[in-house]
Amino acid sequence: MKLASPDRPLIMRGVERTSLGRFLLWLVPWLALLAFGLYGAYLCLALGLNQTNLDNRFAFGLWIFLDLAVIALGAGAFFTGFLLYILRREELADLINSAVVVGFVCYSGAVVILMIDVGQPLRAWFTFWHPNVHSMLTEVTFCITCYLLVLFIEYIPIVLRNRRLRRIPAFLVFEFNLHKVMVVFAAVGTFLSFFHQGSLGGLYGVLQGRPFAFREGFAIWPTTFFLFILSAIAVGPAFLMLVTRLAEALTRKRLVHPRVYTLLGRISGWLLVSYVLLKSVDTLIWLNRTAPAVGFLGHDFYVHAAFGTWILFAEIVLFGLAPALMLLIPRVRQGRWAIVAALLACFGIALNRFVMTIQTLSLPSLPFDKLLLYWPSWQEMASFLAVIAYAVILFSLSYRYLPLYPRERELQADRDPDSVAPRAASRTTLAVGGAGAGTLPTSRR
Amino acid sequence: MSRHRGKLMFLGGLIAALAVGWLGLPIVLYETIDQPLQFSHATHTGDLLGMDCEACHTFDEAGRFCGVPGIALCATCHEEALGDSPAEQHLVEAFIHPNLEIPWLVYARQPDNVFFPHAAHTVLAEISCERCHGPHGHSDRLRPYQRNRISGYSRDIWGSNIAGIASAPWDGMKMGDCSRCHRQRGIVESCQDCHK
Amino acid sequence: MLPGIYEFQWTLGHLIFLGAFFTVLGILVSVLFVSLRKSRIDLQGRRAEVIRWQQSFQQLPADQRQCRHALAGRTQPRVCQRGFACGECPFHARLLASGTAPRTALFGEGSCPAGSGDLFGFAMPASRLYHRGHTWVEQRADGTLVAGLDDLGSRLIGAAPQVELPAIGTEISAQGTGWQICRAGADPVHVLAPVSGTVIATGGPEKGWYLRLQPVRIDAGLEHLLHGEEIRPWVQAELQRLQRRLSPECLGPSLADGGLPVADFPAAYPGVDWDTVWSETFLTD
Amino acid sequence: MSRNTTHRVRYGMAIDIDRCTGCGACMVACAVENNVSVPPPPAGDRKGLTWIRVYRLHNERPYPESRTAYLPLLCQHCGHHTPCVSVCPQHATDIDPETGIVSQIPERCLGCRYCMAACPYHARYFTWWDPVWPAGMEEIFNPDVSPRMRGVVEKCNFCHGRRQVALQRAAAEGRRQIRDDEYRPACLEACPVGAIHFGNLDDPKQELYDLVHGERAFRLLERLGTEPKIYYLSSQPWVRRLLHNGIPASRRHPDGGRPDVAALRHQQVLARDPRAEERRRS
Repeated sequence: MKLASPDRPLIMRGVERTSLGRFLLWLVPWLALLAFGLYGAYLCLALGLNQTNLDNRFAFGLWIFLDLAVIALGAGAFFTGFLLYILRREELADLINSAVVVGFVCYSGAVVILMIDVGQPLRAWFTFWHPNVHSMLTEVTFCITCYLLVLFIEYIPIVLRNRRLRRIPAFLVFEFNLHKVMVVFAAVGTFLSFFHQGSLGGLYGVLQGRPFAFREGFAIWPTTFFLFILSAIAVGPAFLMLVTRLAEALTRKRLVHPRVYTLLGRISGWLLVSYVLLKSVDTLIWLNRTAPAVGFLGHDFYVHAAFGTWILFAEIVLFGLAPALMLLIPRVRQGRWAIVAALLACFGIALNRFVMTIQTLSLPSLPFDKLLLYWPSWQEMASFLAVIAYAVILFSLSYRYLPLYPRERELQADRDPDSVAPRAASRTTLAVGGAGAGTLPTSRR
Repeated sequence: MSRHRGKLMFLGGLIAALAVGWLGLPIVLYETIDQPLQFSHATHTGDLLGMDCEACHTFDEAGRFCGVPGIALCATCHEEALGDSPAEQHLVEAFIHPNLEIPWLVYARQPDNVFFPHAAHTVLAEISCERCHGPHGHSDRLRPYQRNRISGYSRDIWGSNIAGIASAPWDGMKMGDCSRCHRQRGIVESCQDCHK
Repeated sequence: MLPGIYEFQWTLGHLIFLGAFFTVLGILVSVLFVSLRKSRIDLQGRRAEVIRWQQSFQQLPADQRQCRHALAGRTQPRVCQRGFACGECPFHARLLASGTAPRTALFGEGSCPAGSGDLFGFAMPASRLYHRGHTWVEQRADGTLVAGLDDLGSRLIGAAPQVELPAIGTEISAQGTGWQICRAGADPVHVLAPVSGTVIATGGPEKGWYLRLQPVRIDAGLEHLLHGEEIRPWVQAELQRLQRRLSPECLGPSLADGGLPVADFPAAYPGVDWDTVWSETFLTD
Repeated sequence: MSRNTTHRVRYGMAIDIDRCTGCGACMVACAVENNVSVPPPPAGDRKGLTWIRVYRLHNERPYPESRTAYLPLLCQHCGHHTPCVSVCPQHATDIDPETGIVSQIPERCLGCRYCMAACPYHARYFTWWDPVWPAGMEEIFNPDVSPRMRGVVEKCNFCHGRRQVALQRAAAEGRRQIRDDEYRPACLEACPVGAIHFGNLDDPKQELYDLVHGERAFRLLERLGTEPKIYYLSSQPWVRRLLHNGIPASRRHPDGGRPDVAALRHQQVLARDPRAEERRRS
């Protein structure tokens, strides 16, 4: 018998996983990073936020920026769910499980960081008990909490599909029934995500005191509300593409059918194009109407060398239009450049969140002020690295023990991805027939 | 019997959980401390002396409520024991003669961030003391003081009921209790009306 | 948050916002509750085995889900969508009606001695009915059924397995777990029960591990089993698959010399992921 | 019934920049009055607690044209779409409809600092450290102001504790209203040059009314349309140019159409270089 890993009985049948030793070796640096980050987070919680380089002027910093970016990247979870369960794009069944896990780690990580970021985490429930329904942050808090619950529920069936857990009839049956109603969770998740992604945009869009971020809009929602939703669903699929490609590269295996990438690329491309278009219109309206109405010319926002007009160009053209067009060209989106395009798009969304949070706060608001600068402390960076380590660890564990890519076994059995039918006998050089049994071992009569 | 076993077990568990919550939790949550001295309001306010609340619980010249009176006020009558009650004996020997203030545990002490102007309620709105303090002024003895082990506040703030449901108008002195009365009286509130 | 709590106001904003929140929460909780309740009903109705088979079937590679008629060459390649429940399959019924496929033959009593019915060196007598999970069924004169592991299956499990047969009186259902085989150092393999019935007797190792079953219905429940001319192409396809598993790169010369297959495959091929081979062979997880 | 605990007022301030010497007495008085804790040295310039803070303004010209002025900056108690109040997720800050004072209730505050991001005046402060005072200073705490804990936001509330005490004294005397002279913030009292004026902005009988409607008055970032209730007074052109660009208070352009970008650009050029116009004419 092949010397199997001790955890082999926990791993799905028919798929290859590296040995337990190598897997643990892979986890070690991430666990170390997690421990280091947890120490940083502990310092912030125990000694207070003086451990950070945040201050009265720069009240939001690295954490809020990365939270917004991570939540935008995690949008792939709800959007894939929406496409699969509501719009019935069955191809995406290949990767819905991994999308759920990606969404779960992104959102739970962001929530953990938020809990460190606030000065009084034990009062987090106040927002639920005494909500100010006019605040965008209230909407964000309610929606993200509910959506995290949805993601958790969506994660349950994936966990219960573990080979060992499936043996327990109660788990098997619960997983089966939960999966049958997944469409409800997908719909609720879509509704919630729509609002909190938007509210995260509204968070800054409503700041009348910050003309750089302030936008007019419809009803109570500034235009950033809608732009954040659009950008999140545009880049969510691109991020999933990146994660899956990365997983394929690390495991040296094909995990999803190539047509999934084509579909993700097409969706991402079209949404990105519409986002860039609307973002440009919004920027023009802001520069020519919204900002001048409160006495600012577009020029005023871009006089500082660090935040010159190049950042606007980079955000809209380099990391917006360029990847969008790349993903729209079929040849490009099927080739290797699709990864570059997805990377650019993800970077673009992070840059957008950076501009909305960090740049907004660093531009002086008082007429006699200078540009404000801020550099995160190691505690801030470490806490966030802990989230990344947590994400990698949870994803690795899920990949190893849970059916993250349901078609992996099929694609592995048949290296030719375009054919799922049994391989033609001609490729088996030794046909089975007559009395013999091909290359099967025989003993002399 | 076996058909109903699940239901019975559920019912039993429910009752046990409720008992723990309603009876056990208050014991764990509150510590009970006896007052340093037994004081009978009834003796002072009743037919015998007929003092009113303001005789001891006064306002200063700035309208500030002075709370529980100091030992000097007690000494005006109790320089030496007037009767033969052991409590009075204790007062004279332990506090008046050595001139020590009595470390009273104030049932109605609010958290530090609460600003409660007595004058606005008793003088302007003409609300009786009993409305918030109950028949305390006619009580014969001081009940034990119960302190919340977590917050350190008196149990009277939350009220005697663990669920926080008031059985009498003076049972509970939470923000919601203040606010309910204010709303009934049409008083527009902002946070800083009562918070400092 | 709730009416009566400080700062709750009956304004439109509060009603819309909190209404949406409680609706969402209500939907989540009630859907979760409904699935928990359905799970309980399924467990009580002993549907766990049916659900397990449905899921195992979906997870099988497509070539393991080929229709029996496609294997027999009666039709184009076709993936079964019904978990091999041929009795419920309209396509199967159509083929039977048109005479393209023969009905399940009535078969005589008495088991075949080992070694007879040689098929590629495996003892697979044509007088038996075969389940796709490598079990066979024979009907006895008294109407009871006997079920056992077929020769190919036994050799793939190899020598000296530990077998856990169900206790007498257990009701087993077709495609549910029939019995468990465990080879030292490996995860136990669930062998699918070929037919439904109540276990009335079992046979130990000396008699080759079999179950004697009182069928649920005397006349039915056998349509899904392979028989007659279907057996040969099925075994051939199974051997092809096996061959790919055992030597994926197809290196080395063939020993197509009429030798007999070894009795213990795992011992002969230690480098193979037997766990997977078993799951594919016995259609189980 | 007794809706009129107080009469409706709109408290505001006028601060005379031309009088301010930058002595900082207001900052000290404020800290003492409001039991403001003293952060440890690493706090530096941007992590401190200064409910009122005096900024130094400079015209950035060489001697002899060099000019300096001082700007005491405190919570501006914005009256319209108050940026901080509208964003707080849990009503930890509100604007009192009776007085127009923007309050902050630290016990309700989560410490999310969204209000700080929203405030363009940087008038809100976060308690980065556990509050500490020089030894023995707790003994002389102001009993009318509750000290704050770590991890919450605090800010100027026009010495609201003083108003409560004044109201209490009035109540004891049977009055529902306080007289104008009964309530004055600590910074005003401490100012040695009388640069700070306080009162009801809606009362034409008060001196404040004339000051804020005078030609010397303007408000900081008035163009954002948040209707701050702190007015600044100055006759110095460079101060007025630096702090006030003359854009009308309404956020939108008066005729509702597109803002006149060309006019705005011209104004900005003037603000940066007042002599540009003369040069252009000549």
